[in-house]
Order: sequence, then C-alpha cells, then structure tokens
Amino acid sequence: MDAFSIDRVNKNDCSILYLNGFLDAHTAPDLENELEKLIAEERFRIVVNFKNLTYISSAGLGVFMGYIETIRDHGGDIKMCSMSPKIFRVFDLLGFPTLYDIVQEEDRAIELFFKPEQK
Amino acid sequence: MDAFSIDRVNKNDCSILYLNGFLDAHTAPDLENELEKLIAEERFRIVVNFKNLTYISSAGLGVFMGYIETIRDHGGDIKMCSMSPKIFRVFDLLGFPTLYDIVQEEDRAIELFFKPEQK
Amino acid sequence: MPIAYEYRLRIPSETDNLELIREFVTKVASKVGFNSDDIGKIELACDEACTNVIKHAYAMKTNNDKKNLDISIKTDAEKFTLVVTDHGKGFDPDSIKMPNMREYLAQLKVGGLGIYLMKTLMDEVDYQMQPGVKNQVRMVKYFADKKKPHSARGKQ
Amino acid sequence: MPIAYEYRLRIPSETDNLELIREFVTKVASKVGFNSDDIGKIELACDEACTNVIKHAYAMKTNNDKKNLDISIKTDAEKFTLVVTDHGKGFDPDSIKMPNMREYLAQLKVGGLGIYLMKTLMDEVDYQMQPGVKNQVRMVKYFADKKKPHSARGKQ
Ligand SMILES: Nc1ncnc2c1ncn2[C@@H]1O[C@H](COP(=O)(O)OP(=O)(O)O)[C@@H](O)[C@H]1O
Ligand SMILES: Nc1ncnc2c1ncn2[C@@H]1O[C@H](COP(=O)(O)OP(=O)(O)O)[C@@H](O)[C@H]1O
Repeated sequence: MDAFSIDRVNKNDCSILYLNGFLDAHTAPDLENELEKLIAEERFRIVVNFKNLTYISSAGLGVFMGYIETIRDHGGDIKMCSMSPKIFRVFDLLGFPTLYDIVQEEDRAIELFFKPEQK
Repeated sequence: MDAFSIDRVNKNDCSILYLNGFLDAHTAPDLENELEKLIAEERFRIVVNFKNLTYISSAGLGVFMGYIETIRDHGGDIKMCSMSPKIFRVFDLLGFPTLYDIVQEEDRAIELFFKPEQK
Repeated sequence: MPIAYEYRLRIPSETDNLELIREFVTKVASKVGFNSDDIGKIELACDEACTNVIKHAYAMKTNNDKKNLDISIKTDAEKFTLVVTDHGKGFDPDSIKMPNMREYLAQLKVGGLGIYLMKTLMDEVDYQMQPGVKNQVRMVKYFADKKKPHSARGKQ
Repeated sequence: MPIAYEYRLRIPSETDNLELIREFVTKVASKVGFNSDDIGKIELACDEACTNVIKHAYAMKTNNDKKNLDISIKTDAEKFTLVVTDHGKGFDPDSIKMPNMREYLAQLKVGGLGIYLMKTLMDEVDYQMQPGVKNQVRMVKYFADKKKPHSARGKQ
C-alpha cells in the first residue's frame, strides 16, 4: 500500500521533502519521524513540496505546528510549495498562510531562505 | 464518472471494440447497445479488446452469450484479445475459451477472421 | 491486532452502487491479508450476490419502499465471512440447478451463472431465507494457512 | 430516482480505516451530486469526526472490547446528513472552546482544530451524548439550491 511516503532531497543546506499520498491521522507519524530526523541532523532549512499530496486533515496540519517552533528557534523554517487547490484550501481556511510561506514554485521556496527580503 | 466506455474502430470489414473500465450489471447495457448497433449495421466480424477492462462479472459475460448466436448465424464471430490475467481467469473458470477464440494480440484476433485454419 | 474484526455496509439496492460495494470489500479483503488472486475471487462473489439482490429481491416492491442491501464482513484468525442480506421476496435456493458448463456453453445459454460462480469462488456458500424479513447468503473464505482439511474442496 | 437514500458503514475504530471511510463518503457525496469543492469539505469533516472517535472515544477500553465506528448518511431532496456514532466514553461538547485562529497561530498551538473544522465545513453540526451507549455527531450539508435562508451561515 502506498498510502503515504516521503522522498527527501538535500540541496546545499536546504532539505526538500516530497510528500506522496495522503496525510491523515494514520500517516502523520511518518512525517513526524522525518522532521525529527531532520532536526537530529541539524537540517533546519526545510522545504515541503506538496505536489503529490492528495489529501490533508488536521492531523497532518498538526505535524507542522508541532515542530515549527523548534525549527525556527534554530534559525530555520518550513517553507511550503506546489500545493494543489484542494490542499491549499485547507491551509487557507485556518489562516496558515499568515504563519508559513506558501509559494507555487519549489525554486522560489528555496530562494526564500537566501533572499527573504524579496518575499 | 468514467465507470465504463467503449471505443470502436472499424478496420476493413472488421470492428474492434475497446472496453474501458468495469463491466458489471450497471454497465453491461452499454455493451449490449454497442453490439446491437453493430448488428444493425451488419458488421458481424467483431474483435473485443479487453486491454483496459479492469473487471468483469457474470452480467458482463452474459452480454457475449446473448449475441453470439445471432452474430455467428450471420457468418461473423466475436474474437477476444488482450485480457489481463484477472479478466482471463473469469472466462477460464467458466470454460469460455472453448466457445470463444481468446488471443493475446489484437492483430492475431483480426487475422483469425481471414486465416481461421491457422487457429 | 485484535483477532476479530467486523465491517458493515448498508447501501441502496441499485446497480450503480456495485462499484462502491466492490471497493469496500476489496479494501477489507486486502487489509486482512488476502493476496490479489483471493481478493479478486471475493470481489466477484460479493458482486454476484449483490447483483442478485438488486435484480431479483425487490422485483415486487413499489418505488416508495426502502430497498437496501446489507453487507457484513467478519474476520477471525482462520476465516473471512461475508454475509449479504436483503429484505425482499426471497427464493428457494434448493430449487436452483447449478449449470453443467459444457451443456451451458454448447447451448449458448444466458444468465444463471451467479450462484455457480459464488460457489466456485468461495469455500462455503449457504442461504438462509425469511422472505420479506431477511434473506441472507453467507460466504466464507479461509485464510490459506488456516484452511481446515474438511472444508477444503480441492479447488485451484 | 427515489427521493430518500440511506447508506451506512460500520468499521473498526482504527486509523488505517480512515482511507476507506473517506472513499465511502466521497463516493456517496459525488453520487448525490455535490461538486468537488463540497465533496472535499464533507470528506474532511467526516475524517475529523472519525479521527476523534479513534483518538478519544475508546481511550479507556481494553483490547478485547469491540471498538467500532458507525457512519450513516441520509440524503433527501434538500440535504445530506452524516452521522458518526461511537460507543465510547463520550464528552461534553459545550466544554470545548473553539479556537481563535489568530491567537492559535500566534501561539503556535497544536491540535484542537477538528471540531472547529467540522463546524466551518458543514452547515450544521450537533452532538448527542449517551456515554458508553452511543455518542453521535450529526453534520448536515444542504444542496446548494436548497439551502434554507435560516440555516445559511454566510459562508463561502
Ligand atoms: N437475493 C435473491 N432474491 C431473490 N431471488 C434470488 C436472489 N438471489 C438469487 N435469486 C434467484 O436465483 C436465481 C439464480 O441466480 P443466479 O445463479 O445468480 O443467476 P441469474 O441471476 O443470472 O438468474 C435467480 O434467477 C433468482 O430467481
Ligand atoms: N468522539 C469523541 N469521544 C470523546 N471525546 C471526544 C470525541 N470527539 C471529540 N472529543 C473531545 O473533544 C476535544 C476536541 O476535539 P478536536 O476539536 O477534534 O481537537 P483534538 O482532537 O485535536 O483535541 C478532544 O480533545 C476530545 O477531548
């Protein structure tokens, strides 16, 4: 079953997580594990690419809320990109775009770590 | 909903039906209509290509049984090709290969109308 | 995981729900560990039982009556039990003759393969009838490693 | 088509069944004619209600108790009614404070969004509690053209 999987690509000191499948209460622990690994490796500049994510519930949103403080405390951030309208609508409904940078292009999300002033 | 659809291609005096989706009690009437059209047009040399059929129940099998006599009485036949193992297993379970020519390649199925002795 | 599971689906008795029924039953069959071959058999047996309900059980009812179809699945360590229930007119299962497939094909018959398929695909099939109250067909598939010698039917 | 429909699903209360639940509810919602936007809302509201059952309802039960979750859908000419039932410990819905999202985000809180989402996504949400017997949340979505003025909440 390929309910949910994560592919990680490291680009310089930035890590990109590609989420595949659906992120609900069943699969959220997998994303928690991945973020914990990144934190253990002190990789705090994280881009999450949602291109292949088909569904998210509040259990999935909760994962981001659970780690953002630690990550920012270490000078990092979670930037988000390539959300389908269906996924974006859930983030938007709850006002998450005030807390997270959400952009369309992955390159743009990476750039945000280096030229934040252009935001 | 693309539960089931049929594409027809006429090659010389042979008609090829491409079945897409699933063939059950809900969609079997669509195939009946298509076979009735062919009979009305006096196109009795029929190849059914199962490549994109994902499922068949006895309601689907029944459609072939319902028209084969008329079609053969007019010197035609229904040849079948490109079944997935899942589909073939249902035909095989009931002994249908004794009644219908079932081959892998579409070209071979067409040939059967012209060089039946090689069968 | 706990040893016993129960799933139920109630759905209007209409052919356009067969797809949803098949998705339900295949998901559950795959969750409990059947291989794709057995999942396909369970899917087809269940479809045939439900198609029979839709085609036959409620033939006499008026449009305002509720025509539902219930599917229940129970699993334990050794078997998968699928029960399809209708509240229609019922029938006498003993009166249904199983087709002789050689004759059937030679005579180009149509229909009458549903119950035969169910019996061929599943390890056990039995009917319990209470016409107008509830009519049930119970079908069992044993897990490969748990198949009891006395229920093996030498199929495959 | 007849005017009233009923669908039910009973399933073990476990997170790996959420996918099957969502498939069931989205299929039914699409069958009765909702657009993809509304289907997505119903899907998420149902997932949140079921996730709550799985996470909270049966916290005290031992492994041998049956922990089921029931979903029922009824549709009539004007609305789609989804009821999620558990047989667990229940809770006092009036004691649950809805989050103020500005504060929530400023304080980087975690959790506590499920019921808020359900209320935001659906036209009506209400709870009926009988702890240990049955606890139900009932959620209604009106068909766009049938939305009654008094139940419209000015959303969208
Ligand atoms: N649920 C049911 N309610 C009423 N009659 C049924 C039911 N299931 C089967 N039957 C009867 O059994 C017969 C044989 O069924 P089946 O082997 O599936 O073939 P078919 O449906 O093609 O006739 C049906 O024609 C019908 O008379
Ligand atoms: N079915 C249920 N059974 C018992 N308690 C529940 C149920 N649904 C919700 N609750 C209670 O309501 C609270 C708020 O739920 P919710 O808004 O979904 O947020 P969260 O589940 O993240 O806490 C839960 O923490 C739980 O105490």
